[in-house]
Parts: sequence; structure tokens; C-alpha cells
Amino acid sequence: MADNTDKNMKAPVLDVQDLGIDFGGLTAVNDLNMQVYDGEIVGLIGPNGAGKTTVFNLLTKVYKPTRGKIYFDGKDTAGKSVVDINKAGIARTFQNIRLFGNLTVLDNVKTGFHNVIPYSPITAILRLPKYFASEKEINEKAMDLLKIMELDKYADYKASNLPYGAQRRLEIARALATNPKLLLLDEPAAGMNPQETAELMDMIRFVRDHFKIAVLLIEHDMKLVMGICERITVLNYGMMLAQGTPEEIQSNPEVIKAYLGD
Amino acid sequence: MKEKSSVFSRFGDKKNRGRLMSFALVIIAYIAVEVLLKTGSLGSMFSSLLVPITCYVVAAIGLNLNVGISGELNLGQAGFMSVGAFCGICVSGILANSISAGIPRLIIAIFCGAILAAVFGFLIGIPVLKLQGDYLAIVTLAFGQIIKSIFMNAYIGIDTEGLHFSFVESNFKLQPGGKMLLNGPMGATGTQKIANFTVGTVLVIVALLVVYNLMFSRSGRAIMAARDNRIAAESVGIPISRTKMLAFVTSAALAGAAGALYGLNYSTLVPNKFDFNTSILILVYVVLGGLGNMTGTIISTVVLILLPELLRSLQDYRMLIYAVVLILIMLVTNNEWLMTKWKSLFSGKAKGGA
Amino acid sequence: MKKMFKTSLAVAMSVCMAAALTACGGSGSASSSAPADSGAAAETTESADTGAKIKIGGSGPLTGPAAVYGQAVKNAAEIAVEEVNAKGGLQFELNMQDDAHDPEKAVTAYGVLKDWGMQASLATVTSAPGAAVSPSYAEDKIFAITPSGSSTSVIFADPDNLSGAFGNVFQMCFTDPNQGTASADYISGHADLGSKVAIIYKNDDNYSKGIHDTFVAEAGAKNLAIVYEGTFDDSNAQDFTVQLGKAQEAGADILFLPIYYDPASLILTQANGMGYKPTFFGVDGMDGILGLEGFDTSLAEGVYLLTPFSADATDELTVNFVNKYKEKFGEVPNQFAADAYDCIYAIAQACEAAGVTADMSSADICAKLVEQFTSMTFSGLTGSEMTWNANGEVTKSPKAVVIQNGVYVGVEE
Amino acid sequence: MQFLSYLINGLGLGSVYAIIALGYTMVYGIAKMLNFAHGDIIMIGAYIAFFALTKFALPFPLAVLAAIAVCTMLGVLIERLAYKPLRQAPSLAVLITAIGVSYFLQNGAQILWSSSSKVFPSAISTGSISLGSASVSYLTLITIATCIVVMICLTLFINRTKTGSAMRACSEDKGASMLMGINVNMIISITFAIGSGLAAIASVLLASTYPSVYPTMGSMPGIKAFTAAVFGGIGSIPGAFIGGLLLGIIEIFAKAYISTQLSDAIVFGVLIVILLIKPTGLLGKKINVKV
Repeated sequence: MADNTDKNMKAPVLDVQDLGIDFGGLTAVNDLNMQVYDGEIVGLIGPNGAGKTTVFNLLTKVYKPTRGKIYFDGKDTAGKSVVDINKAGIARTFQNIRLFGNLTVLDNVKTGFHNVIPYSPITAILRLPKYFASEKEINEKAMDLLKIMELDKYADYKASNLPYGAQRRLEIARALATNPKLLLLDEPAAGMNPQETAELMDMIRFVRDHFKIAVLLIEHDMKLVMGICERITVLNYGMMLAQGTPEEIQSNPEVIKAYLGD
Repeated sequence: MKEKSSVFSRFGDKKNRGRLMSFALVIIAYIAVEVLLKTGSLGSMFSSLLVPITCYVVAAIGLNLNVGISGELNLGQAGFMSVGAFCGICVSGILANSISAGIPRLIIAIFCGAILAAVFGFLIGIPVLKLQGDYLAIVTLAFGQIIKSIFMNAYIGIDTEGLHFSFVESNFKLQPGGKMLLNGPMGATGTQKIANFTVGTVLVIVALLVVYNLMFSRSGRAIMAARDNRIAAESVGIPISRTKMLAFVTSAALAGAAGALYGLNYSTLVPNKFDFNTSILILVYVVLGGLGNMTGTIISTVVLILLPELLRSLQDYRMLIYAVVLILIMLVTNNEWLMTKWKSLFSGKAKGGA
Repeated sequence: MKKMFKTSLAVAMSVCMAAALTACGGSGSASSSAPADSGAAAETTESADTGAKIKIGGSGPLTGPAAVYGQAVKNAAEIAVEEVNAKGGLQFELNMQDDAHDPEKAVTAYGVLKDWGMQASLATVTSAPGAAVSPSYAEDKIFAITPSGSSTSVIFADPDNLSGAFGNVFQMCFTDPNQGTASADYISGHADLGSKVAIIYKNDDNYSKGIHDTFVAEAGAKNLAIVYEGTFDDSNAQDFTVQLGKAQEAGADILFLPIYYDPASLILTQANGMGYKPTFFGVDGMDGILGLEGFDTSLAEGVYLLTPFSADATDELTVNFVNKYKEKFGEVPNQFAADAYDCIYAIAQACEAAGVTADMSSADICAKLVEQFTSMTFSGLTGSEMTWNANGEVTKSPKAVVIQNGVYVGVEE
Repeated sequence: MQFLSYLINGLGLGSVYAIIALGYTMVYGIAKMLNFAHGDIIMIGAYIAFFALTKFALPFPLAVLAAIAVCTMLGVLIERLAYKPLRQAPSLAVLITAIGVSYFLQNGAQILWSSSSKVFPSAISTGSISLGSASVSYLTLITIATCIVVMICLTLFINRTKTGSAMRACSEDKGASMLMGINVNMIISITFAIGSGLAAIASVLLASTYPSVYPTMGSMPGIKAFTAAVFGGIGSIPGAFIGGLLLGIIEIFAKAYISTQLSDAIVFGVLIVILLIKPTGLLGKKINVKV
């Protein structure tokens, strides 16, 4: 297997083997092999239509793979649902932002604690002591996350009323609330100005260190990718084109060809 | 901002105010009505409307949980009312000899009505919640019609030998002196009227408590998240069908409770009462009151029940006027230009007053 | 969102308030002598002198699918009240409220009438609402006679065992059992009509199902062969080809139709289209079929029905009533109208005999009228020499008629 | 051989449902609204045809034209006055408005023409032909034929004309259609006009088959046709056609072979089963959400 990296001492948190999916007769992703290790920030890049978001959808079980295996935390994820995969520890954000628009910013984050701090509907209806204890904990943790994402001042805003950049950060906060081991970020810097992007980079690093999680991100902003990713996988036409450190990728002639065209 | 971590401010002030307002509204209305009743100045017509109003309010609050909070259009709420109503009538009829006091029997009947409606809600929810949008709506409509058909063909009676039940009338024989609880399409007749306004008001408050407590909890957030964005909700680990089911079943249970109260307020009840039109009527209360807005639902239900009664002097024209009012309200409230004018009128007044 | 809803409510409220104001204003100006009656404006028939009138209430479906029945009763009762008032002496004031054939609305309408000060009543036009308000009439001791609420549940608190009669709720029409039994008796006594009976009835209608049930019971007792029973309900009241086909297949030569004339007209048309020609046998609800606007009366040729009233009768009372009704409302009155007309006259007769005046309390009037009704005989449009028993059931014999050349012809017993 | 006559009667009933359902489904496809007042347009059409035939003694084809003309205008008028101002409003607001319009038409008709039913004159031949042992009325055959003709014309119109393709474009994406220079408001009006015109044709067939005209006559066929439209996949024109026919056949067969009392329950039960197997109806488009 493709474990020729310098981290082969530890088992990868995510191990994708020969992954592929066809839509009708069209092959969207094929023969994808990649690993993400604990505490790593890995970039997934490639030209438009390369199948990056499809990979995320495969990892989170929105699509069922046609071929190949996905191991998460050493376990095969075959047959798991979107909900199961989140419970297992993969959280994601979306390219086209998907917030709960009519909920407040705080409540958006609170939804993330659904399986982290659970209590039954009966507890809620009868307002049992457990309800108050749980809600207190959820509230505190949610506010902590908002502070980290610098959203605390918006806590009572309706999510759909937030500025664009803040909406992206809110999605990250919500994903973090689910207590993941692996965070998938789908174009987190899209629509942000350079100043915001720079702040976002710091945030992602901080989150990785603070929560001790791995991050896999799709991004077009090369400054961000090269700035924070420790390793990068390049996709083209659903196939893996290259894999390696930012420096290796930047000097890889095939990657340059794919990006600049023939 | 700093107090935000305190558990008691977690809803924000606005939400709390809305909640307190609806409870205050119900309690003030109750006290006002009781005073009028005691002084005898309410009149027979308004007195006769009190219990049905509370029934429809409870059913509408339940439906608002389903349509407003959970975001699924339900055209069969009357079906669940009907389940609750006939269950309540049967329970009350069966217990008539063992529990003679009206109130405890009424409460047991309401409880049973709610439970049975919840069971129906669960069974119906399994197929219904697999669908989306207008397809879901038509299936709830279909189930409403099917429930009606079932009650039109059900015969339940009690006699000295116990409880009898049949779907075929010719198989159905009671001992002399027996009592038909449900006589197919003729429905229930000779029901003991044990419902009263106080229990109705308590039921409204209970319904509000259930819905609000659910709304401002883990489950409520999950329900609203599933409504706002299904895919994102799943991605944070919210099981969509379980969540929607919770709203659907709670809504059905409230409708069932409302139905039981309704059934025990009249000496007769026919299955046809709870047809498609009644479901639509309740939906109108909800939409007019505002999706997710319980206070609004209460007010609009009361207003829309009273409106045709107040229009009685127009004789044949009253339902025509009712229809026009309905259309105009929808046109006016959805007209941006008029709404901005309206708001500026009010804000102007407020400034002038201050 | 929230703001929008709040404003929408405000608009709704203000519209409603305005409506309430106009309603109150309307009632105030219509009958200025009446005290504020909570917006329930009286629908009064005009007369010069106020104050000395006996207030007669009643409710029926004036809107909705069953409106045809309520409107007929309202119209005929108005004619009768006008006639009674024109005679001088006894004066009536009529207030017909809409109940949309809904028990819930009937209870509200009862409240409206009570607030208005009703002293006697036509109860309700249809049975289910009747069953809902009869207990109130009994409780409040207000005399009521329903023109057409024919179910036993209108007059008995326990209709399953025909016990617990309310005592002050009377019927002008036959009770349903009465009609079913009479029909079965008639058919079994006239073998020339046919021997195999099929029934098509409306199973969500008290009236139709009530007659059906007793017909079947009596037919069993008389060894009458029932070869097919088909049903329909509100949502299926248009296509009868299946029921008719089944009846034809079963070889039925009599088709018993305990239903109203509207669906009956469809059945006749569709049977004709299929070439199925049994003897059709109807009950009082069938009356009115000849008056249906646009109906091809040749289809009804040879239809038997048991009815107490026919609009084509030539006696002076009927001719007078039918002409007045046509003139005023442009339609031929049906049996509902005739029953309502009789109700008013029966109340008038009883009031005169008992010396009831408008200043009496409703309970006093009730006691006097009950006493009169259980002892007097009354002759009207729908029968002569009618009497009532203490349960409130009327005794009058249904007449069998057959439609020949587009008119009803009495059949010899 | 009763089976054959049940089948043909079912097709006849289904044809009426299908024509009504076509109107429902077209309006849904383009305006994305459930027009609950559609059934009441049928009622108005039946009254117009009735008065044209009796009061004004017009020949049958003219009466049909009169009904179509009035219904078309009424449909457009309702759309302009009641639905157009709500183009941007939430769909539930439009639904409630449609219900208001339905109440308005029913009660208006009652006030104008009284609540007592009128018998529609049998202008179409009342005879019948026999197929084997089963007899089938000409009317049923005419109904089925009309339905097929309507269906073919509609399909040709949608697929072969410029307006038709504009309609298809609108039902796919209103915003893009507008950018392409299609007058969306005009297209919606035309849709309502066609839907209401179809309702008028259905009304004449309905009233000829079941010759009873009264203010609430449209509500039940309306609901059934709505069911038929969903059956076939709402928004799909062939779907409405097939859905209508199937619904009619199922209803008649349920009555004939199972129970007259439970026929409604059976019809709706079949609908539920179909939707569980095909969640968007028989020919409905699959809903794809891009993640």
C-alpha cells in the first residue's frame, strides 16, 4: 500500500484505498489512494471539475463509492450513513454554504452538539434537571467555539444575515462542535479578501492544535494551500495526479501542466 | 454579551418575550372569559364557541409544529383529530359506569386520544416522511381521507358482555340495553358532554409548554436544522427521519388531544366532520398566524372562528365575505409596498407618542 | 419573518374588528328595539308592530353542499310566517340561522338563537346537527319541532334503544324507521312490482342509512329477497355505474333508493344510459325530482315513492303554497319546504289553542305546546289528521305514488 | 362480461379526471402552486354551459365554446388579481389564497344561482352500443376520445410551438427564462388560460356524464384530479394523463370488486403505495440536490 511517507510509524486516521465512483457511465473519481494522519493539515487541490467535492461526498457517505475502501480510525466505513460517519468523527463544511438560515448563529453551533451532549425529547418537554445541566454545557461550549471563530459578537444574529466570511467561519464552528477527529473544509477561503484569508489560516492552525485534529481541505487559493498544508494531493479528471509536500507539488511539471493547460 | 454564558439567557430576550406573551395571552383571555361568564354577559353564542376554540387552537399549535417548525406541509391534521375524538368518546363511554365524575374521565379520555393519535402518527409517519414537499402533502391528505373512511366503517359498542368491535355492520349485534359508541357513518350519538372551557384552556397551556419546551431544546434545534438544510443537518449527525418523526408524532398527539376534547363537547359527532376541509381550515389558522409563531396561531384561530359568527348578519353573503377577507389578508400581508407603509405608519406613531 | 407575521395579524385583527363593528351596526339598525345581541342580527320577516311577536328560531344549512335543504326550509317557513302574521292575531318572528350541516355550527347557531330570545323553534333541518342541539332544547325547555330531522337521534337521548325521549323535540317528518318499514311492507305486499330488491343508499347520511337499516330488517321479516346493497358517500356521489351494474347483474327488478332526489336523478340517468330498467322505489327524499331544473321527467316515469307531499297535488292548500313559493323564489318547493310550512302552521295552531302569547317565557310556552302537540290533530300539506306521541314522533301514513306522464298519481293501497 | 364495461366506465371517469389533472399539473409545473380553486372553475364552466343550453338555447358546440371562453377569462382574471401579486410570496400564502378563491367561487355561485342543483341537459347522444354482453354509452366513448384528442393537442402545443417551448423553459427555470427574454408573466397567464379552458371542457363532459350542476360540484373531482396529477408525477403532462386514467379505473374496480364503501380508501391507499415505490409519482422528475 501507499504508506511510503515518513509517518508510517503511526496508523493514518483516514486511509483511502483505490476509491472510485461512476455516475451513469461517467467515472468521476478513480483509483484514489490517500492518507491523512493525526494532527495533519492536508490539501486537496486540482482544476475545476477534478472531482474534489465528490471525494468529500464519498468520504462523508453522501455518495456510495463504486469501488475501493475508506478506512477511518482503522475501521472500514462501508455501509455507514452520513449521520454515522459524523458520529464516527468526520465533520465537514460545504462549498456552497449550508447554514441553518433561520436559526441564530449560536443555535447553529448548538446543533453541532446533537450527538455530543445528548438528552431525550422527554427530558426537554418535562424540563428535567438533566436538561438544564446539558443545555448549560452546550451553551458554554458553543460560546467558546464562537469566540475561537471570532463570531461571539454575532451570537444572536440570524445566520443568514451574517457577512459571507463569517458564514464560512460559522460552518467551521458548527463542524467543530460535533467533536470530530477529521475536519473536511470545502473551499473555506472562497469569497474572502486577503486579510480575511490570512486570519483564516491562523484559525485553521489554531483549531488543529487546540482540538488535536486532522484537517483535509479543498482550496483554490494557492497562498493558503501552500501556506498551511503539510501535504498536498492533486486531483485531475478524478485521478490522483501527484502527492507530496508543497514544495514538491509546486515543482511537479505534471501539476503545472494540468493547471496551465496544454 | 458576557451574560450569554448564563443558562437563563440562552434563548435571547426576544424568544422569551414571545413565549411569555403567548402564555400571558391565554391566561388573560381565560380570566376575561371567566369574568364575563360569571357576570352572565357573554351570551350563549360565545359560550358555545369557547371549547371548540380551545380545540382548534391546540390542533393548530400542533400543526404549526409540523408545518412551521418542521417545515412539512400536512393536509391531514383533521384525521388525527378524528382519531383522538372517537378514541376519547369510546374511552369516556367505557368508563362512564366506573368513573362518574366528568373531569377525571375527560382527562383520561384526552390522554388516551393523544396516545392513540400519536400511534397513528407514528405508523403514518413511517411512509410519509420518506417523501418530500408536495408529495408529502398529498400523502397526508390521502391518509386523512383513509382515516375518515375507516371511521365511516367502524362499529364499536358496549353492552353487558363487554366491548364489541366490527368493520361489518351485519356482524354487529349488541345485547338489549347496550350502547353504540361508534355507529359507522352515523358516528357517535348520545355522547355525554363532559368537556369544559377550563380543561380546554389548561390543554392549550400544556400544548404551548410541550411545543415551546421542544422548540428550545436539542430536539427542537434538530427539527429546525432539518427544515433549514437537510444535508447540513445530516452532516452534523442529526438523523432526519427520526427528527421529523418526532415533530410529526407530537403534532398528531396534540391533534388527538384536541379531538378528544372536541368529541366530548358535543352529544353527537360524525366522521365526516374531520374531512379535508377541516384540515385546510386548521392549516389556514397556522399560515395566517405565522409559521412557527404560536402566539400568532392562537390569535388567528380565535379571529377566524369568530369572524363567520360575527358576519352572521350578512346571511348568505357571510362565507363570501369570509373568502374575500382571507384573500385580502394574504394579498396585503405579502405586499411589500403596503407592508412598508404600514410599518412606517406604526413606527411614526410610536415616535410621536414617545 | 416574525415582523411580517405580527403585521399580518394586526391586519387580520383590524379587518375582523371592522367586520364586527359593521355586524353590530347592522343588527342595531335592523331591529333597533332588540338589545345588543352580540352581533347576531335577526333575520326577521317584516311586520309593522314589534314587541308582540313570538320568536321562532331554527337552523339549517344555508351555505355549503347541503344548502339546498336549509334554503327550502327557510323559504317555506318565511311564507308560512307571513301568512300567519297576515291573518292578524298571533304574530311570529322567524330567525333561521346557518349551521352548514355541521353539529358544531348548529350548537353555535343555537347559542345565537338563545341570545336572540327564541321562544319556540324549528330545531334543525338536518339530523346530525339536530342530534347535537336537541339535548340543549330539552335542557333549556324550549319547544322545538324539526321539519326534516328524521333520525331517531334527534328525539331520543339514547337512539340505540329508542329510550330517553327529550319530550319537547317533535318531528314533522316520518322517523327513518317508519319509512323503511313502510317501504318494505309496501313492496312485499305488491308482488307485481318485482321480487328481487337491490338497494343503493348513502352510507354517510343518517337519513339514508336509517331507512336502509329498517328496510333491511323489515324485509327480512317479510321474506323479501335483497339481492344487492350498494353504497355511496359525499366523495363518490357522481358515478353509479358500478352499483347499477352490480344490481343488474344480480337480477334485481326493484331498485330501492332511500336517498334524496339529487343523486337519485343521476341514478335514473345512468341506469337509462345502461339500458337497465327496474322499478325504482323511492322515499320522501325522492320528492322534488320532477322539480329539478332541466331534469328529463320521462326518466322518472314509473318511479314509485312513498311521500307525504307532492308539489303536483291539486288540493287548494298545496296549489296555493306551490304558487306562492314559485313566485317568491322561482323554484318548485320540495318536501323539506312543505314540512317547514306545516311546522309553522302546527305551532300556530297549538299556540292558538293553548293561548300562548309573546310575553310568556319559553319554558311556559314549551309546556303548553308539548301538551297541545301530544293531544291535538293537525292537517297540512304533508298529511291530514296527524298526531304526535309523547316521544315526539309524528303519526301520518305515507302515501304511495307513482310518476305517470310527469305527474304524481296516487296508488291504491 | 361485466369486466369490460367496468373497464370502459373506468376509462371514461378517468378521462374526466385526466383532463382536470392536466390543468392542475400545467399550472403546477409553471407557477409551482397547487391551485385548489381549479375544481371550482369546473363548476363555473358547468353553470355557463348549462345556462347557454337552457336560457339562451344555444347549440351544444356554442355552449361549450361559451364555457371555455368564460372559464379562460376567469382563470386569467383570478391569476392576475389573486395569484400574481403573490409571485414572490411563500408558497403556503398562495395555497391559502387559492383556498380563499375556491370558497369565493362556491359561495358566489350559491348566491347567484341558488344551492339547488340543476340537471344538465343531455345534449350528447344518450344511446349506447353493446360490446359483447357489456353496453357502453356513446357519452363514455366521446369522453375518452375527447381526452385523447386534448392530450395529443396539448403535447403538440407544448413540443411544437414557440409558446410551448417557452412554457417548458419557464417550468425548468423561471429566472433563466426571463434572462432569455421570455415574458414569464405572459407565459403564466397563458398557462392559467389553457388550464382553465381544459377545466371548461372537463366541466361539460363531467356535467354530461353526471348531469347534476351545483355550487360544490367541483371540489371532489378537483381533489381526485389533484390526486391523479400526483399519481402521475405532478408537473408532468403525460403523467397527469396516465394518472387520471389509472385513478378512474382503480376507483371503478375498487367499487366493483372490493367495496363501494371503501373505494376512496383504496384509491388513496394505492396512491400511497405508488409514492412509496416512486416518490415523485409515475413519471415525475427525480429531485436532485447538488451537495
